Amino acid sequence: MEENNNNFEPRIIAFVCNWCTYAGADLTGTSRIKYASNVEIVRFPCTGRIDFMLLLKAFAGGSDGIIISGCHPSDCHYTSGNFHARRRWMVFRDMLDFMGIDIERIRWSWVSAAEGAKWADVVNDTVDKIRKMGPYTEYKKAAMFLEEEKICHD
Amino acid sequence: MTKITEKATSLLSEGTVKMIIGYEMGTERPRPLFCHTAEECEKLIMNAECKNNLAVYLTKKEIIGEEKIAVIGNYYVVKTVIQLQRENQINLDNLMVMTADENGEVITFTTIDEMKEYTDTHEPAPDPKMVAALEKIDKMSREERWEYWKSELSKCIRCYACRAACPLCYCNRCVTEVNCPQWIEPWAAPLSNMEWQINRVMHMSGRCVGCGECAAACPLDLPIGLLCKKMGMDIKSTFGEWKDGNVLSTYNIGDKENFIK
Amino acid sequence: MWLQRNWDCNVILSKLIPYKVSNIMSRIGVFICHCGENISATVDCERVAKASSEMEGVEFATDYKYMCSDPGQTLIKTAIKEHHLDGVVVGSCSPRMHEATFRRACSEAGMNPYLCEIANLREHVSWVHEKCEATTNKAIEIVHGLVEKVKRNRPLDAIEVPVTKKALVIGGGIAGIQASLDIANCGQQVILIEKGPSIGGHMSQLSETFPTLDCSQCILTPRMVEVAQNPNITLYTYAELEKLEGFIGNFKATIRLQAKSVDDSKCTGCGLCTTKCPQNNIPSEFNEGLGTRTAIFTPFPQAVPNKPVIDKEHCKYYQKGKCKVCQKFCPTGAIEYDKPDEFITEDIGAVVVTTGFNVLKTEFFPEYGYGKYKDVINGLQFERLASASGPTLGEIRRPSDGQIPKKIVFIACCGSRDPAKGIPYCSKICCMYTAKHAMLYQHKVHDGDSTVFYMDVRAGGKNYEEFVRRAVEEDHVNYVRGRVARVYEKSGKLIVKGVDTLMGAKPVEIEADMVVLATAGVANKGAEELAQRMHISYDPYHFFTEAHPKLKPVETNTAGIFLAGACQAPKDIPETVASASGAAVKVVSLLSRPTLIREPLVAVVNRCAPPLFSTCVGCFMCQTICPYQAIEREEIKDRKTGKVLKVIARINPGLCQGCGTCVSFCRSKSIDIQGYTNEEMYAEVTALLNK
Amino acid sequence: MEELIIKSSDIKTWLDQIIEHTPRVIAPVKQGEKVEFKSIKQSDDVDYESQTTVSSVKAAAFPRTETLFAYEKEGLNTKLYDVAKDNFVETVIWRARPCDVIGFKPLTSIFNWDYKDELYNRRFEKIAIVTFACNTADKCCFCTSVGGGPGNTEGSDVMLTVLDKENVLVEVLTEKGQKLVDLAKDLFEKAEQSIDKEAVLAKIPAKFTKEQIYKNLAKVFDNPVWKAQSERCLGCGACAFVCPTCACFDIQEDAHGNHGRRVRCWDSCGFSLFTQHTSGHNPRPTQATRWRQRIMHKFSYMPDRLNIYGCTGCGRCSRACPVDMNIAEHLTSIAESSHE
Repeated sequence: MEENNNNFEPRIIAFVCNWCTYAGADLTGTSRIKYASNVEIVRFPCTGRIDFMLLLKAFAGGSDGIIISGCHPSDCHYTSGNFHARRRWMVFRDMLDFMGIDIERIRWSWVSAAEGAKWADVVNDTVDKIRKMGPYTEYKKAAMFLEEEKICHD
Repeated sequence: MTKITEKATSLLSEGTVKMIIGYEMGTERPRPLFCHTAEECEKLIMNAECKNNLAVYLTKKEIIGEEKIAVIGNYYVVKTVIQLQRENQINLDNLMVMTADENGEVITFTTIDEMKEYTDTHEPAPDPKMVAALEKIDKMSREERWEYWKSELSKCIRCYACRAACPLCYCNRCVTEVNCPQWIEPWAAPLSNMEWQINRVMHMSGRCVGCGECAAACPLDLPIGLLCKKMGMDIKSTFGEWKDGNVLSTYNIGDKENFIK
Repeated sequence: MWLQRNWDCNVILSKLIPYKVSNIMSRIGVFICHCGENISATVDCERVAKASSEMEGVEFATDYKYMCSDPGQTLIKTAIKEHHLDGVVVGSCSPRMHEATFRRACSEAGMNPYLCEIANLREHVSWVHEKCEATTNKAIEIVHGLVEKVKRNRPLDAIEVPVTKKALVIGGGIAGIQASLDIANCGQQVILIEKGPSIGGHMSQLSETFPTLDCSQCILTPRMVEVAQNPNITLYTYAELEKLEGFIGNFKATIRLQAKSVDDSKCTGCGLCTTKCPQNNIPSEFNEGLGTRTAIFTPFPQAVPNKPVIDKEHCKYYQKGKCKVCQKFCPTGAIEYDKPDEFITEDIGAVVVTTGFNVLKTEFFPEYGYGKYKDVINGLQFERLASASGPTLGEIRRPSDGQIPKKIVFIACCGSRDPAKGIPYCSKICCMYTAKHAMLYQHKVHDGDSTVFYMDVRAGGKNYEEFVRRAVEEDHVNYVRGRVARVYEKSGKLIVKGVDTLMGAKPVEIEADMVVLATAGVANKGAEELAQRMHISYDPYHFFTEAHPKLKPVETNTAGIFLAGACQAPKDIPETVASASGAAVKVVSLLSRPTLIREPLVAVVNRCAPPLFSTCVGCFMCQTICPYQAIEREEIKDRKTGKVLKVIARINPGLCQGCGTCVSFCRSKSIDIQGYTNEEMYAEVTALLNK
Repeated sequence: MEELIIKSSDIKTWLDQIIEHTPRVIAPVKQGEKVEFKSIKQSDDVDYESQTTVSSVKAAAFPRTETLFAYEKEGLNTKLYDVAKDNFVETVIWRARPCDVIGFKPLTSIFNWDYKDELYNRRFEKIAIVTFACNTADKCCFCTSVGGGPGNTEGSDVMLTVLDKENVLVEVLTEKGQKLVDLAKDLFEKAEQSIDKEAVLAKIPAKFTKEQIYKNLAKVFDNPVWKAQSERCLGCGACAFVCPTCACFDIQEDAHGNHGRRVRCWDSCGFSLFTQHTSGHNPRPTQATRWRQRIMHKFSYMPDRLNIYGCTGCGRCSRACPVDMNIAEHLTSIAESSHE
């Protein structure tokens, strides 16, 4: 389990909407554009559906980085899901940053169904960046608390 | 007889209301008081030390019952009533909202607009201690902030006094009580404590009236009030003044999105 | 080992307990497709299948060359039956490709189709990664995530919604007429409402139509009569949509019937009243202000219905309380002054919006003197001048002095394609009608001289380019490529100052007798409010937006509401009619079904035992988040006393489109969305990270 | 056993010795405005000013969250792991208060009532307690009303009483205590025969007796007094979590795919969910019934079943309560009532 920083391969979870980014990533495939395999895609109906807690669960579960992507503004299949999501992320990001959670590890993006190449770029960029940042151990460590049991209240 | 007592006594004896929620002096500081009879009104007080946000009781059916009641609360009680009304949680036909000015004169509100006008013009000055604490955190690096919050929130025993004292945490079932899936681990541990606070603050975003009762209720004095305060400031600077109280269920096509690349 | 180190556990209670969970909890089948070599060339499909078989809850796992082929589907069906599977994960191409195929296969084998999930191993793995161990590992992890999700999937039943077999068409222009007739001719009921006193729309104002130059009214009026006579069509003129509630198949429309002050049932349409009305100097809307009408009027002789209405704004009686001339002369006593507006509600299954467009008016072009000079007119006004039924009976005469203009200038793109004017789009119809206008002018004024200033001539369409060429070559219309800077009057002439860019931006000055502006086509006034009333979306120019610009050109984002004609964007007649027929087909196919079957991927507010009833507290903050107004209030009442015990949110499954924004917004997690439940998504995300 | 005297200036040296020889020393530490028990690494960290800590010291033997066992799946087999109980370390609790220490008695009774709770017992047997008698008390203290007192030695291994600025009385009460004293023998000298420590202790007049409460509780189960007393109660768990005798816990699953563990964590009868059934029925549907349970449990059910009272009079619940539910005040009214 000990990560060796020299050849560290980040694990990244991508939260994407069904109509734009998932389809965009399909297009990346049909266009046979290669990208880093560190990312795993979870399909949601809309970015508005993505619960902020899922992001934290991904970090706690061992994800080193997160990609969130959906339809460009005004392109939402459901008219306004991405607008609501955007606003939620604005508040959430500020909150996380204030609490010292590393928001640089979360990549927000709009990738349309036509932007297969952009999807590959987003993934490659993020993987490069997270690879440089190293594993996100502090969050995972906080998830392990037994050491805390040995003492009383600290 | 103080004016509050006078007013309360007449309301009860005339049968205008069934109960009055106000403040009385407690062991060390004022505490909530429930007056059912005119005699109990003798104990009613109102001063700067009356901090409890009495609006927390207005969503408790078992306390307020079905009949008309009155609440004599502080500034934040009035502000909370406005928000509770927006959120369909209270029936203003069955509720009299009052406060008192520094001379002990009772101010009675009959409409939400009156309350809005009052809250708009009487906002208390921000607590300098809190401002200083926020400035201190702002100066920290991200890693320092993480360590700070981790160590502070590790102390949390998850008694949920912050939730219980918050008048806007009125859910029948809190997200911490959902176990399919277990969004937030219900036991006290550094990460689950942090996640609980993140949830609490996210759920308060745009709704929080800033009474600071969450922090005041914390038996361990954890700086959780800073989280709400900071969130409130961020929302104010991004979305403007506290107006509709529902920042997260509305949007603006022009919301800034410089973080989305 | 890892547990020991991290969690301070060191005594192994029992060394190894053989404990096969799969037999107890779930029986999932995993099917890995090679897709020929598309997947197997980079992913070790056998290893994926083997690893899957060891996942908790997986009863059966295999790989096969082509899962989507008949034998592949049979393999799945057989496995479902033989192994009593209660969930299936197919590792194959994108779910956008074959999800429906595999779900159908599962359904045919007796399994609920929503217990089948697709792991995208082709578009998201084999086609985008190199062949290596990490790629296969990724495939295994994706399958694992979906195995955990599918374990929590619940069987779902398609939603059935009843359908009211009646359509509402809003707007009685050619689009509305066409859509109404097409729907009615398929045997369905139609309610057609028109804001004005007659149907016909802009097309009834046109003189002749491009590219055939046949008379507009001659082809339109028979259709208008057909509408009036069709037993399946109920026509309400002078009527507007007040409110639209409900959802696809089950709308409730409230229609305001503006008081006409004339009882249609008594009026014979003799027209005597219109000849007697003393208020006879009102600019006629039908003639675009170039003619006049009376206060009690029918807009044009062939109007349908051909019965007058009183324009209250101009009627002497309504304004001053004295007159009643029409009532005096009416032989049937049809005039009724005191009747108020009426409201009717109709149950509707589908709506077609055909509210049309307008052209930009005067104030917009101060540089061209429109509004200042009587002889600077717009295209629609020219149509009236050229029309045999128009104020000049088809002769081209100047509005100012009735003289026949000898020199005429047409200016194309007035406003259109001009971001500075706020209209960056092309109005599409102007090039063609300007050519037509020039041609008509040349036909009527043989010694006339016509010039067209244009930016580009856009004549895409059947016989369109030929039509423009004819104007230039046969009718000798002078086409000048360039913009006009100014139009001003000088000694009775309109001086048109422009440039000819094909001659090296040479200044051109023409002393014209008349100037016709091809002003931009714009959305109708009030389009925005109407869209909001119906909860359909519109673009920045207030044209209504279609659900998909290519593949759903007549649908809106609100199911059951369709669009046709120029309310979407400027369109010419053939295009308008085509879209109207298209929308009509959509409506008919909707109304011809006994019930509507919808995917059950909708949000649901939880319910539980009393005294809680639901964990929803009824804050209704989710209402503003729903793009479909699908969140309603539901009162939970005491069965005996009828007392309201709790008010909670309810999501109308007919309206919900399943975006799930409310789900992640709800603080108490009282809303969940079928097919993407909190439990399912949580399990998938955590499983991706925990092998 | 033995009464000794130590100079107050030598206490630090003694504690240093204890810290050096004990893997874990827990003592009150000031954090911001509040004082809490913490594991300390140096004697300077100890706070000697405070009356009591916010939380009781029960967490030393009954942590707020602890693992019961863990499991791991390997292929189709599952491995179970027990908690490494042998790794529980020797612990000294320093500057506990008599009301803290006496709390371990009811806790031990609860954890050995029908089931011997090994985790608690194994942790508790490793604990030695150095108590400081109370020279002062605050408005919330009422130990004397429930049978305790500012100098009560029950449960302590060593009790220290500050006699004056220089001298501190050391009562060595158990063998464990003797061992602690032996770590720095030279610092202690024999005390004179007649030291009256009561003279320096805080004076806390008794407001009622626990027997009175027990007697009266038998008559008030359906009395409106519970509603009246609990009206302002917010239903949080602060009182239970800081209480030295509250032992209710919840058992939870910490599952992570192929591995996980079962976890025990504190719970509180003040939460409405505490007694909520799956059916939706809640036998304690209101805060009044939950408040009644809290009082009844401590003053009626525990004496009945375990022959011990569940309150040490430390007053922590009253100090922690966000709405000043002063338990002594409420108990006094029950004791004084004649609800016949």
